[in-house]
Amino acid sequence: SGSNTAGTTSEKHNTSGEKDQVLKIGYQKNGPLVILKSLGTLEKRLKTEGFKVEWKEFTAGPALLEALNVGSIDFGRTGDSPPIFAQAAGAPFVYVAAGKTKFKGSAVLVPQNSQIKTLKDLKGKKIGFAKGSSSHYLIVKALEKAGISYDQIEPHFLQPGDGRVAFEKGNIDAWVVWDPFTADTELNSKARVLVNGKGLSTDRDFFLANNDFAKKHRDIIDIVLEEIRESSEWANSHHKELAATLSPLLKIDEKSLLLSAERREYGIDPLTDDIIKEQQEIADTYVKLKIIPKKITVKDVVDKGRGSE
Amino acid sequence: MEPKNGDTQITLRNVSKIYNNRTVLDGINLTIKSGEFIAIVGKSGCGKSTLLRLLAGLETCDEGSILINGTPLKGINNDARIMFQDGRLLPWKKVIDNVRMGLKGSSQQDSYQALENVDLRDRAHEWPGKLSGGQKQRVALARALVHKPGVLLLDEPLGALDALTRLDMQKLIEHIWKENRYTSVLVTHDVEEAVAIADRVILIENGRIAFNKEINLPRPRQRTHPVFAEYVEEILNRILYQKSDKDMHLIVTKKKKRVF
Amino acid sequence: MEPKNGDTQITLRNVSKIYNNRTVLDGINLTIKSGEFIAIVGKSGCGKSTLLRLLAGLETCDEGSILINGTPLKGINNDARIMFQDGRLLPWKKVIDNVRMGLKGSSQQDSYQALENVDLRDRAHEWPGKLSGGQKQRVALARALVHKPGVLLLDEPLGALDALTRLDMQKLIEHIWKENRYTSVLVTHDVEEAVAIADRVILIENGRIAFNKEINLPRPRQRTHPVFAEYVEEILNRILYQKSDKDMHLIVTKKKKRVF
Amino acid sequence: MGNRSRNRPIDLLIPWAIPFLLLICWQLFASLGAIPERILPAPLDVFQAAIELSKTGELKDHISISLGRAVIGFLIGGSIGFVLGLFNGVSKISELLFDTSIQMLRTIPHLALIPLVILWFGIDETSKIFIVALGVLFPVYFNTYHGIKSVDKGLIEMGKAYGLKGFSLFWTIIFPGALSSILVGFRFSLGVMWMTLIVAETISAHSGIGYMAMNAREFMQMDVIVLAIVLYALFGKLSDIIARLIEGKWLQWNS
Amino acid sequence: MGNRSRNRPIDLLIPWAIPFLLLICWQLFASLGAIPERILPAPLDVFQAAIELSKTGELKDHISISLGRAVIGFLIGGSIGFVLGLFNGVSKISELLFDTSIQMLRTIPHLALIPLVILWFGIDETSKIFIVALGVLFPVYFNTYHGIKSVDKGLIEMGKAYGLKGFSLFWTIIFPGALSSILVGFRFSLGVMWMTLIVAETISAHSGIGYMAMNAREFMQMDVIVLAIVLYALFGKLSDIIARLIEGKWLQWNS
Ligand SMILES: Nc1ncnc2c1ncn2[C@@H]1O[C@H](COP(=O)(O)OP(=O)(O)OP(=O)(O)O)[C@@H](O)[C@H]1O
Ligand SMILES: Nc1ncnc2c1ncn2[C@@H]1O[C@H](COP(=O)(O)OP(=O)(O)OP(=O)(O)O)[C@@H](O)[C@H]1O
Ligand SMILES: [Mg+2]
Ligand SMILES: [Mg+2]
Repeated sequence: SGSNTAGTTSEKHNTSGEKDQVLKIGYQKNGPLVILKSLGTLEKRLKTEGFKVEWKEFTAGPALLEALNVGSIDFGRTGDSPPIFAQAAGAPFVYVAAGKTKFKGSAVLVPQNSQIKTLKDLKGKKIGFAKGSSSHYLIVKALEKAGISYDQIEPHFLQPGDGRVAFEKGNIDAWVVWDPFTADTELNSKARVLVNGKGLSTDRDFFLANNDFAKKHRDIIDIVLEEIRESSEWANSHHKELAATLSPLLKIDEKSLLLSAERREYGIDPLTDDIIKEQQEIADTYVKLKIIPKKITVKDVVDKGRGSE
Repeated sequence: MEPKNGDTQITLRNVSKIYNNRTVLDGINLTIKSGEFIAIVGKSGCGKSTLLRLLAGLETCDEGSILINGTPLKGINNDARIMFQDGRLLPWKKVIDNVRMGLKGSSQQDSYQALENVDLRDRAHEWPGKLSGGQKQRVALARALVHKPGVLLLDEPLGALDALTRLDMQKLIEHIWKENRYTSVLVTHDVEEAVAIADRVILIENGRIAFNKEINLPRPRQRTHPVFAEYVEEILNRILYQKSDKDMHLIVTKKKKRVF
Repeated sequence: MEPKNGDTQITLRNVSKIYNNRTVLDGINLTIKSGEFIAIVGKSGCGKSTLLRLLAGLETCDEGSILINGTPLKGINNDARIMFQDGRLLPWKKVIDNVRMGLKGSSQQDSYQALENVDLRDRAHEWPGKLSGGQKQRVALARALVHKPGVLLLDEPLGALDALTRLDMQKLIEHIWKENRYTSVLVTHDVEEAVAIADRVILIENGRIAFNKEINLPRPRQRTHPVFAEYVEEILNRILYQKSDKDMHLIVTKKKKRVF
Repeated sequence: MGNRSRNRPIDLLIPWAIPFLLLICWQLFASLGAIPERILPAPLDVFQAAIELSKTGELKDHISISLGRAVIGFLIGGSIGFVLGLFNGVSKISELLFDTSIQMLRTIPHLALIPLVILWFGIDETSKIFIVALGVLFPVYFNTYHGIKSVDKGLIEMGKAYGLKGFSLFWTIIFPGALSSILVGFRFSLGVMWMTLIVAETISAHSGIGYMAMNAREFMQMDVIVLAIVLYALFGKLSDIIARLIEGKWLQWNS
Repeated sequence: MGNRSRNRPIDLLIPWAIPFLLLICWQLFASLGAIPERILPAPLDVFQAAIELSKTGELKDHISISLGRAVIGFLIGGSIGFVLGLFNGVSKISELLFDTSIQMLRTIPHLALIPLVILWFGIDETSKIFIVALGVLFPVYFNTYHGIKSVDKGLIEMGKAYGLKGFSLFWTIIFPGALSSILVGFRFSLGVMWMTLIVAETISAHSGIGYMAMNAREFMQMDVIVLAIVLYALFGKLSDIIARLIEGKWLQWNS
């Protein structure tokens, strides 16, 4: 796909001497990169390579990819769906690594005293989720498993914050969302997990890089991935500390964060064929649902050197 | 409230009006009998318009009070209609609608007749903005006259009119007043006009009533009548050569500073 | 461009002005000599203001042309200053700033002197909105006179003034004209005023010049002079009792319809 | 302004010169490859997208649903804004009581209000209409209020002196005097009406051009985004034409 | 309006009666448990949140960063809007050429523009300032244009007849005549300035009250959302006070 736009900033800096090079990383507040950011180890590592790190915060995956598309950032992480849309739109990026599965934290929630006991009861109900998010895929899979067609529910597209209000107000009968929102809702809002992602979706993160940057600075990306791996190890072994660091950032109580940390493993997986196949399945589902207009091949945008690792 | 005709007596008791330390009216005492026609003359800026605005209830007295048939006036004087010095036609209403404005249940005919009276029947359906200065003034006059108020207040209604039209309008005002006998106050700079129409001519000077002249002439008044000319001369002299020494002094010193 | 004084001759050649099918001026031919003082009289709505606006270049002739020293006038007449019938003071400028408006490099003193001349020196720093009708008119007059234009156009400059102030202002206008000798056109309803100031009095009737009277009186003119009274009477009679039979007829038929 | 110039056909065309020129340049640059299609699609591509969306009837649905929301929201918000502006313009007490509160509410972005709107009105049509109404309310309020405040005091005084009171005073003098300003508010709010729809249609919407735009943004369909922008622009012009027609009719005396 | 009434101390208090009453009711209902705290926190909780955010200096940072963006955007957008309004108000040709284009641009929601804005200006400060400037531009343009159009024709004529031309005509007559309307645009755009910030600060921001609000919305921190709303309201009032002071100074003749 199109690679005619340069990773503007970094390229500019390339020509003007090593010292000035900048790595722009897009992150979301509730992702693994925020851990790396708060540990501050990456900056130290890259300084020796003559790179400065600029962290750019995004509220949502699509917004992050928007920036990746025009070359405003070089590297970032999102959930599983945004890269599919971006590929459909022809954005110049590559997958460089996958995160660990986090299906335990993604769930279909219903109020504690709800009449909905099984997936089958979702028929005809109002279900809230963010359009084109991992939750969207999860609910499609869940309905598939229960033998309900997508037309038999009443979907309501809501971003997590709005969905929470609608859920608590009873405007929707069920809500599909991811951690730490799941944990927070479970613990604080009398919600019950109807089903989580187990057996339905692996719900991985993906690490993405600008096409040109990935080609030019293979070594830098290696360093970043390594740092992510290390920070993930720290996170996996320091749940309490992690919750304490994130709590003021996300303004979510430590209990919920602890719960979500405990049912999730941080880390990096190489882009194996299985993972790529999973991702392809998601893409095909979106084609079927007419969320993206044409079929795409995920393999095309996997960073070649890494895909076979 | 239907205005009552010809039975409104106005009494000003020690009325003063002060604008930012400038005493414009200074203890005016005056009784206007029911159905009387009064003309007010005086130098530019002496407080004639202010007096009319007080009578219409558009300003409040700073001292003293105005009694309408014995009751003190508070707020707008609903029984009065005032023709403003600056016309104040509504630019967004056609001429005829300006005349009709505020008329209750009155027939169309009345307002067309009023326009006819001021010779502007054929301009009824034009915008006021397209009229000449004198035409605007006549529309405002028609608007004031079409109401049948208890008190009619006219602030230089004929200032922008030529001699011929002016005579016609004077006759019109007198005629309508005779028919309805409302208490009327006319501010004018034309002493002849004052003598031709009014029962009494009042001169305001330094915020006070300096001169108060009853006109004892039969109506319709003939301008050629020798007594008419006498009245005019007397009043004009009083205005032009102010009797008070203090004023005389003031004027002389002021004039010294002028270039001519 | 510095206005040139006293050397502007104006020629109107067959000038017509039509507003929506209403012919207001109908083939006017007139020459105003350089430095001449002309007074224009006529019935309300006869086209006096329109004529002045044409001379100022604020309207364009529908037919004919206006020549200033032989060159046809196009657009605004930069050499002329007009005093509008409706004053047109800027409400957001203090009185003195209104007078000063448009003066280039002229000293403060000039505009204060102009205010002094119209007896309003002490109101220099007030808003125009706080002035009485006649005071506003005098400010507008001061503003027109403080410029030294080639052509001075005055549209009823004294309509809202009392007899005394009016005399003063007439003297002022004449005085300043004498000093600067600009070509002047004065629209007025007061025939005495016209005769007192003007070299020539012109009557407009039915869109044409119906009457054109040279006033051969020495200046300063004495109102008590018997010839003065003769002039006034002649012009007044011409206005009041229009000679043309056609007009006579019109007026009579119109009057029939009136209520009085 | 006014009718005279509008009759000259050239004057009807000139205003479109700039949009048209831009369009041509844009197409030219795109055809020459100076603007990568992925980032900013060429006008013809946008046109193509429009045709495709029209074929399926999708575009018509989006527009008609948005139009419904827009009009209802406009009517509600416009009426409230007008009435508030009127009361605060006419009555000192009302002004003292309410003006500060309204000035405070005005600054609150709709995006920040969404959680509260969902809380109060749920996720259905009501909340969408509420947001449009809220957006429309303020410009109408503001210009009505200001228009009434700046009506010539002399004319109001005259009206009172001629026995006009209450409604007749309002209808004869205050309203016509304020009308030109009120119509400015009306014109402005017609634009705001379309603008707020996009926020409104982020609340669990399945259709509407705001939804279309935000959906396209999420899926990075630049052609649809640009199409939405073009649609908004056309709606803007349309609203403006309507507003000007009304102005032309009501403000004849001023021409 | 005007100075007379502003001197009475009671008149300074009355406008706050309604916001204050609402506050008390809200606190009351919340204390009584009628409003679940998770959904709509009580005023005291919001106050608490404010205190906490102030302690860390976070709130001050958010506000000062937003203020910087707001002011720069306002200056740029306001100037452009003013100049455009001025030219289109004064010159027929300019009006014919540009007015339609501006009316069309006006309706385009900023949210829909974000992809293009990122394309043109990246994700840094420039793009945020651009959006604020764009938001401020239109009300200023609109009211300037309308104000100039509705200046008394008689006064302009008078000015021309007295030899005023070009700049001096503008400065002496057109500008003061349009000023009251221009100030309305100014007031309105001060509100819009804050409103658009929230959209601007959805573009990769780390700070600013718009960011604070949207971040809180994402994580459903209702107390912070409400705090942001209250801040917006206070800013709105503050802007209004500034605008009114300027109005009071410049429009003295009108009081
Ligand atoms: N803009 C206009 N549009 C249409 N008709 C107009 C316009 N201006 C003036 N008229 C008409 O032209 C005629 C002459 O008007 P003009 O103002 O010149 O009269 P005038 O002689 O100055 O009268 P007055 O003594 O009352 O001021 C009037 O009948 C008036 O209604
Ligand atoms: N609203 C006001 N504020 C301050 N001063 C005012 C106000 N209205 C009138 N004045 C002053 O009061 C005095 C009397 O004004 P008024 O209008 O009554 O005069 P007038 O006798 O009608 O004069 P004219 O014949 O010139 O119309 C004037 O000096 C005027 O400047
Ligand atoms: Mg007066
Ligand atoms: Mg005239």
